[in-house]
Amino acid sequence: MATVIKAQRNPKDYEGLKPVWCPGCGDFGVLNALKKVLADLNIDPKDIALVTGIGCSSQISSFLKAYAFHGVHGRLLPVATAIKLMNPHLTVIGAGGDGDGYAIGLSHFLHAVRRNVDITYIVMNNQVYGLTKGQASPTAAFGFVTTSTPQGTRERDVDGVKLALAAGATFVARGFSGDVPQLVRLFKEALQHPGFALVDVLSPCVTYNRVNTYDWFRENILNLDEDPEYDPTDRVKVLTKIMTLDRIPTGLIFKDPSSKPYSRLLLKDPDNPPALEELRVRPELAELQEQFV
Amino acid sequence: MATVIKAQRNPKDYEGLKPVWCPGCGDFGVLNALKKVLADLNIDPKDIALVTGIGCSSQISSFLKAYAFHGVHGRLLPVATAIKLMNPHLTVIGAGGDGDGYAIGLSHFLHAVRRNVDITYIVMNNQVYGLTKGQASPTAAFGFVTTSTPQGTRERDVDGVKLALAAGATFVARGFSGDVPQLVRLFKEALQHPGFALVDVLSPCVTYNRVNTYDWFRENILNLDEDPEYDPTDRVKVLTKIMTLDRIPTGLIFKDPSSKPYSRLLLKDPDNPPALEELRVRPELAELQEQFV
Amino acid sequence: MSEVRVNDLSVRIGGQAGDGSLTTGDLLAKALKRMGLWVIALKDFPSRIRGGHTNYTIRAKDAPIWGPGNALDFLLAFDMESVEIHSGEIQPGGVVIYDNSRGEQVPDSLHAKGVHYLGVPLSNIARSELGLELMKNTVALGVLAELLSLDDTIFHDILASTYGRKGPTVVEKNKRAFDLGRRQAAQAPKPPYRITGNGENPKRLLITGDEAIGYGALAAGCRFLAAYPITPATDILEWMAKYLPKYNGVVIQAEDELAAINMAIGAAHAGARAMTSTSGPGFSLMTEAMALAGMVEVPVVIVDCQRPGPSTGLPTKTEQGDLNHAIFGAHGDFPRIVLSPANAEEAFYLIAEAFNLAERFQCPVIFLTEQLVAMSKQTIPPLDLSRITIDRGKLVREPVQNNEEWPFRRFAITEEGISPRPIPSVPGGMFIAKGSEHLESGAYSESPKNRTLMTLKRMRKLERAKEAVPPPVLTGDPTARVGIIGFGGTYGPILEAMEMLAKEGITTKYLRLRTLWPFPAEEIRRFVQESEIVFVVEQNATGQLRGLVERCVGPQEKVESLLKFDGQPFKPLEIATRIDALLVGPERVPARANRARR
Amino acid sequence: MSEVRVNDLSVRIGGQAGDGSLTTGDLLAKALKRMGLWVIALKDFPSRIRGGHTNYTIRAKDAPIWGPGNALDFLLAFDMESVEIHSGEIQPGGVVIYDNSRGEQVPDSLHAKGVHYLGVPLSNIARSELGLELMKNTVALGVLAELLSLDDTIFHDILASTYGRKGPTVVEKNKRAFDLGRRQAAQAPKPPYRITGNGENPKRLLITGDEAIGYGALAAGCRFLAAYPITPATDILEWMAKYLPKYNGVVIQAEDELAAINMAIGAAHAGARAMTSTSGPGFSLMTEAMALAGMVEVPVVIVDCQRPGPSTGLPTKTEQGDLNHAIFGAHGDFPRIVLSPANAEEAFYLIAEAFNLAERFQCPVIFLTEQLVAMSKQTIPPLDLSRITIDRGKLVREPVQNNEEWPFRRFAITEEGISPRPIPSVPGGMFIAKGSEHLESGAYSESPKNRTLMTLKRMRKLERAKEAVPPPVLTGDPTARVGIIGFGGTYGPILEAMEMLAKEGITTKYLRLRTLWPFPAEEIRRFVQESEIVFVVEQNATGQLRGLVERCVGPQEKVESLLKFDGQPFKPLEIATRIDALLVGPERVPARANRARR
Ligand SMILES: Cc1ncc(C[n+]2csc(CCOP(=O)(O)OP(=O)(O)O)c2C)c(N)n1
Ligand SMILES: Cc1ncc(C[n+]2csc(CCOP(=O)(O)OP(=O)(O)O)c2C)c(N)n1
Ligand code: SF4
Ligand code: SF4
Ligand SMILES: [Mg+2]
Ligand SMILES: [Mg+2]
Repeated sequence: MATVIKAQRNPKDYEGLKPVWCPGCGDFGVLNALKKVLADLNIDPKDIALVTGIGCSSQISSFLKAYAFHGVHGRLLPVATAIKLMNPHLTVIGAGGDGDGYAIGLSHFLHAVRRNVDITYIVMNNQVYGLTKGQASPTAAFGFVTTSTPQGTRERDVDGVKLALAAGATFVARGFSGDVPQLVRLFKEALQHPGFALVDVLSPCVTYNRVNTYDWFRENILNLDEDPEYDPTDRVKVLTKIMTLDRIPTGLIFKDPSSKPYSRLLLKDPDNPPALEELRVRPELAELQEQFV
Repeated sequence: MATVIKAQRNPKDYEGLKPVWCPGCGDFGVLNALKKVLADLNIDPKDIALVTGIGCSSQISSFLKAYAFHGVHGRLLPVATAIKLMNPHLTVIGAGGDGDGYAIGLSHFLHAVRRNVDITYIVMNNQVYGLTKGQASPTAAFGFVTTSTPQGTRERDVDGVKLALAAGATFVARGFSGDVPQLVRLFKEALQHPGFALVDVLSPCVTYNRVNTYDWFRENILNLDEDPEYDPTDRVKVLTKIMTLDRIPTGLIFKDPSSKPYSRLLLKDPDNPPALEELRVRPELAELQEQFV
Repeated sequence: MSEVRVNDLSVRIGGQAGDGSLTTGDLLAKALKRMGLWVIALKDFPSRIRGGHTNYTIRAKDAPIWGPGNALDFLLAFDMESVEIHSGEIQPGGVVIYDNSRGEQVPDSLHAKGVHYLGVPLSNIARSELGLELMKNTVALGVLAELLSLDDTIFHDILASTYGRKGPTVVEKNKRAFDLGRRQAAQAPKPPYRITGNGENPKRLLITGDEAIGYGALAAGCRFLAAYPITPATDILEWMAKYLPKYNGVVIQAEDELAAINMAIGAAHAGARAMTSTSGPGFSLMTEAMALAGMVEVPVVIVDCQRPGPSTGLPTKTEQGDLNHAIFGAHGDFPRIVLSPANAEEAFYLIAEAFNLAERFQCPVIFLTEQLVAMSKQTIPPLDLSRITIDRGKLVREPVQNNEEWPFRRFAITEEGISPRPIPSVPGGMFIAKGSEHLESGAYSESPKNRTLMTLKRMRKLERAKEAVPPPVLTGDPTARVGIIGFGGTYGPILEAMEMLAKEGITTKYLRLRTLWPFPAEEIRRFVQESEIVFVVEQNATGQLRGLVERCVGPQEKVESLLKFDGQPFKPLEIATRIDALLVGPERVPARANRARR
Repeated sequence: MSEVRVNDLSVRIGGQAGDGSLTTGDLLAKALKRMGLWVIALKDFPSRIRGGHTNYTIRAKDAPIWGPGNALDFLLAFDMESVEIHSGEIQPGGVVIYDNSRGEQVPDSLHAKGVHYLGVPLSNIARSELGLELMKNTVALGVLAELLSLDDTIFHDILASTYGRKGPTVVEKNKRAFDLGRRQAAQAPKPPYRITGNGENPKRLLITGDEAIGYGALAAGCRFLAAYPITPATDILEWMAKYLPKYNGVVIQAEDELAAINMAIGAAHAGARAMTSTSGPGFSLMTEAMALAGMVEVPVVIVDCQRPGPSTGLPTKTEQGDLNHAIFGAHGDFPRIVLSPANAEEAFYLIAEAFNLAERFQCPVIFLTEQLVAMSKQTIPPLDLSRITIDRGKLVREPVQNNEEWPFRRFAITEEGISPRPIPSVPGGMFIAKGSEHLESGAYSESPKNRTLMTLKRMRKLERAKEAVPPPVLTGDPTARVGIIGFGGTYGPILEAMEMLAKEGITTKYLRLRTLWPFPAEEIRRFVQESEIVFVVEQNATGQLRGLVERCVGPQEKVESLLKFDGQPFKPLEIATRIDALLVGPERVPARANRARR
């Protein structure tokens, strides 16, 4: 197909509809970083499949120019997985909220990890359900008070990063919307990783979360990228480290250099995407009848 | 209610319908151990709520005498959670297969862990879907060949034990159907734990799994109960240990002595179970109207 | 239309989400209600947090109302977009009050005939005189009060009670804002309205359907709610989260709707009255477990607050498009009961009845409501808790005598199809609650004969339920030639349309279904037979209720669909006009000949 | 009944699950098929692995057959339980062969009139002469062959090809077992049967519906299947897992059915033909995503192999109880197409057409079949791949010209409701596939006007689809007074019942629906109108198809439900008898007066 390849793209080339997020919402940081990375990697918007769930964060699929799929709550990963398998040429990005990914979508998340499907999954983690006006999400701390938990939640918070590591993830990172340059680095590495890449992004909800604010995060995060000693390739050490921290680790947390992507494992001819096949009825298939004779 | 309390019960008192499992199925070990423990703890069958999903293993709810609930595939934990909350006097046991718990039910499993609801959850882990005739379950090793994976699975196996630990579980154990005495010890401790207790049981499917046999397990497990040095109360050390083992750990893997059960956290008056309340319309509720005037 | 309009007033407040128009609206609604009027406050907000146009319509009348009026009398516009969008709906004699702080002007093209445009520098006043732009809301309230010559006292009282917990300074500031607004409007010509109320204030409530459902459930002894947040059902979860724990109940925000309904089933199995609440997408996710409840005969109440579908649809708007799913969704045959309330008042009593029906017939009860009813604040008479009864059906809480047998025959095949239901911990009652086909004991069975008998047993419950469920309500002149059939929140608009038609000499009758399943086939048949033309009024695209009617009477030329599926509730006029259009001649009889055969 | 029965034979093999009767049955079925007969092999197995009674029925006839016969001719019983359960079904002249290795005897109480009982020490022979008890199966086969005077050659050939890969010793052993069986039966009296076949063996296939669906999908270009194991649909997953990867396709065993359908939707969105397959419980779980596919207009094929519900029901038995859900399940209104094949042969061609319809109308297509069709091995003529066509509808694979605009108007409101569908990577085609209500571009919109137009656009597709979907098939005498309506696997039993009735002088006609939605209302109306009595034959408890018929014609005295919901397929006689019972007089006309009004 004849496409005009621009020499180098810039973030403007990925501009979608005007975001309707609250001013100051952390998700702006994700959007901006993503546009920058896609431009840096010079990926044609038409070759991007951006798949989102439901939530404030998931609206990002309208704000970035790409082939967008805005599906149902919690099921973006199955959709994204299949898109990648049917067309490995595409850059497939899944993006959604912490409710979307760690509550209703938790099972799909860990099964996508198991499959090590070569997509990037961005979770905009704000400890609340933004779109439904501020109920506690699974990452809200024990005791967090919201309209649905007036006495404070009575459930321990889950950490997507730890779960991903325990489930055998090959790429795990965490960013912070208040640090876009780091996000750019993390997204870039995630997009280039040959396997499933989780980037959990601490992305404050300025409207419904008055506890986990930008300032609160600044005080409570520990940027592992700044630690020259830190070795992100040893799963056990990594897990030990982050389980013992009293702060929230950010940065490139873990990366398995030997990762093999699912699409290559599954497809007989990954270079000829099934999605692009010119379908016709193949007469030779008639031979398969022999087994029934 | 006037019930005749027997001095001491014995396993026969819990005998249910005749099991229809294949001769030699690992699930017999679980059933026998469970009957023994319940007798040892002298729990009246009427005070047991046994909740199961769907699968060979889940049929256990017919083979043990109790108040049984045989629900749908993968959703036994939500059912069990609510039963416990509405009647904390009951001993609530959830039991099912690895497909039930770690495939379709994975999300509920980890959310039950987060809630630390005071029930015991037994997973009969045979690496296959027994009832549907032998497809790979999520605990099947990479490459495992079955009818649904003729080229071998292309997904890493998940380990419920690791995930539970990463999700903050307060009690994690693993047994082996070939070692009933150990199962008895583990079940006993699990049933007495004031919180969510996972017992993953290696329970061979003699019909569809020709790889992970009794003998195979005997060669591949490491019984931590036999290690006097092992400290099951330090989550990080535990996780480090089991992540580095080249064998499958069994025994009491982890226990948080400070665990507080969910039912006590949620119910205002846990000693008066809502399920047993004599319902009547309370006139004082009329006062709540004031807020709408 | 220059005569003075008495006691029927529609005020819309428009602005950007987060502008505070909801608060203003609530204050106004409360004030009008306290004056003794019947008020409804309708939210029309975007499904996103900021930067979207939102509006709130307050309607007040000296008679009960349950939906929007035909036109607006006042528009309070915090931005020009609001004027643009809503100007066309203002009727002659009405007023548009707009913020002209930045010199905004209403362009001539938007000027509607007979409408008065009043620019007030609302934000400027709020900022300069009160130091807080958000106070423009209260200023605007003052403007309104002045134009309508409303009394200060009630407003001052309400400001005091609303802002009381923020301290006396805030209260005082708000009173000042209100007075400033009044003063601003003192010179403007008074529009032709008279709002008096009837002076009485019989402690009426201003309550949403969601709140009424939560409250009614609590009153009926519900002790367990598991739900996942979703508009427009979230308010049930939030209301109950606040109150249920006080009564030793539990509210769980589940990880998803699959968990929510399975939890509710577990709680009900344990012996508590249990419920789950959701909207379309979540309701679809509950499908499998609904069938489970049908099979294990667990009494569970499922509230579905409908919004436009399919899929995510329009999360904050209204529709009645889940009717088919409520009745026919899920694999296999099992009994279920589907109820639907007309408004918040009925929701309160009907949800209580839902628990009785669930326990009497040991099956899932689906409580079908819709955004209009669920989220609008409605004025209702005080609720009478003594009208609620509790009937737990064949629940067994005492030890089962002479029963050493195990398993207990929980699914005994009885004549009426209902069997004794012991709960865990009852001696002698142990059984297997099995989701597969089972014998009377709950033990699995593949016997064809047993399968047949068990299926018939379950379905027989529905036959019995037919006599126990709330029958349809007939309103209007029973001898009228023109009939209307509807359910749920079309109630208010239909009643008003009937009044409008009556004024034109067209008498109508209206059959309102409170029970959608088992379907009141006999009543429908009779009603259709006794009408010359029947309008099936519903808010969906395919005429789902009409489809049910056709099962009873077949496709008939005289049955007309009156559909609306744009996310907005019906206006009375829309219904009246469309009915009127199909009647001809001085006698206003059905224009059969003119209508094409479907 | 002592005349010789020619070429219609039913043999049942009964024993404990795991006894090996499936293998024996398969060998016998193959042999009979190779003789030129039409064979169907029906599994009736328990939903557990061991220790449950299981049986396998092989029926062979010299004409096409798609269901069980009315009675059994032979019973091969590996245990006494089998004799107990099935003895009553053997017709006079038939034979029960039972294993009497441990001295078992058939009690007198079980002896049926005219049935011959033949004890053979099957296990003993197998153990002592062949050293392997499991070989009793092949011994039994020899007994059967001898009693029916069947030729050795075909059996020896089949044993060789079946056991070939286990080595020549195993083959030889099996041949010996067969011969031993023959010898054992040599003295027994020959029962009154003649099995000849027509000598021809035109390469007919012995194939299950599941296999045919997998094969047909592959042939139609399906490149993606995501599914979760569930009886009776698992065989589709397993067949495709074997073959799809060879054609650069992918089969994923998903973590659950929610994932499975969302994966299929993703694959279809990407541009591949994609499918998911399941049964009742999984189908219910797919409800939410089905609505998503409707809203984003993604062509996805959903196969539902029905089994008795609700909930887990009877996992290994047959039923047609998901019809309502297929048509009315899920929240909100959206277009969908529901197809149902009569047998494996039609399944092959119809599934291929399902992909065309899905892509032409850009909506979910539900392929409704049932355990009887899905899991029975059926003899069908060779499949003709040239009958399959591929029509991808408005798929856009070429760069969109002159389109720098973004988003592309993927949901353009067209007259027919269908819009161009570019796939990711097509230049200029980028759009937002949105599950909420949207503009033509896919951008979110709450505009009431747009909502109305978009809903109508989507629903218009269904109007168009009406002309494209496979119309009902009319069989029998079009002028007959007695009509039958049915769908799916009741096909075979109905055809045979019609033959039986014809023999008694009752002519009938039969309208078989291949498309259940959009419902063929006009055809139904005409058919009912032109019949004096109409039987709606279906396998569920509430008459789901009848309900649809009533939507078209209203409740009519002349429409009768003929239901079966015990998990077993209809026998021709059951249908014939129940029809016969409602006809009276020498003319066999509908006994209207005798029937009570429903
Ligand atoms: C099945 C289903 N359940 C519930 C909802 C309602 N809902 C919309 S967004 C949302 C949660 C949003 O939280 P999160 O995923 O954290 O995203 P955020 O808005 O915080 O970015 C919910 C529950 C839905 N759309 N679908
Ligand atoms: C929703 C749903 N999907 C699929 C099935 C079919 N099914 C029955 S049991 C089972 C898996 C059993 O595996 P596991 O949970 O490991 O139990 P096991 O039989 O191995 O003990 C499946 C997929 C079902 N009953 N319900
Ligand atoms: S509500 Fe929170 S998450 Fe949603 S847009 Fe506003 S700030 Fe962002
Ligand atoms: S199939 Fe496997 S898991 Fe099932 S009963 Fe037999 S041995 Fe046990
Ligand atoms: Mg969030
Ligand atoms: Mg298993």
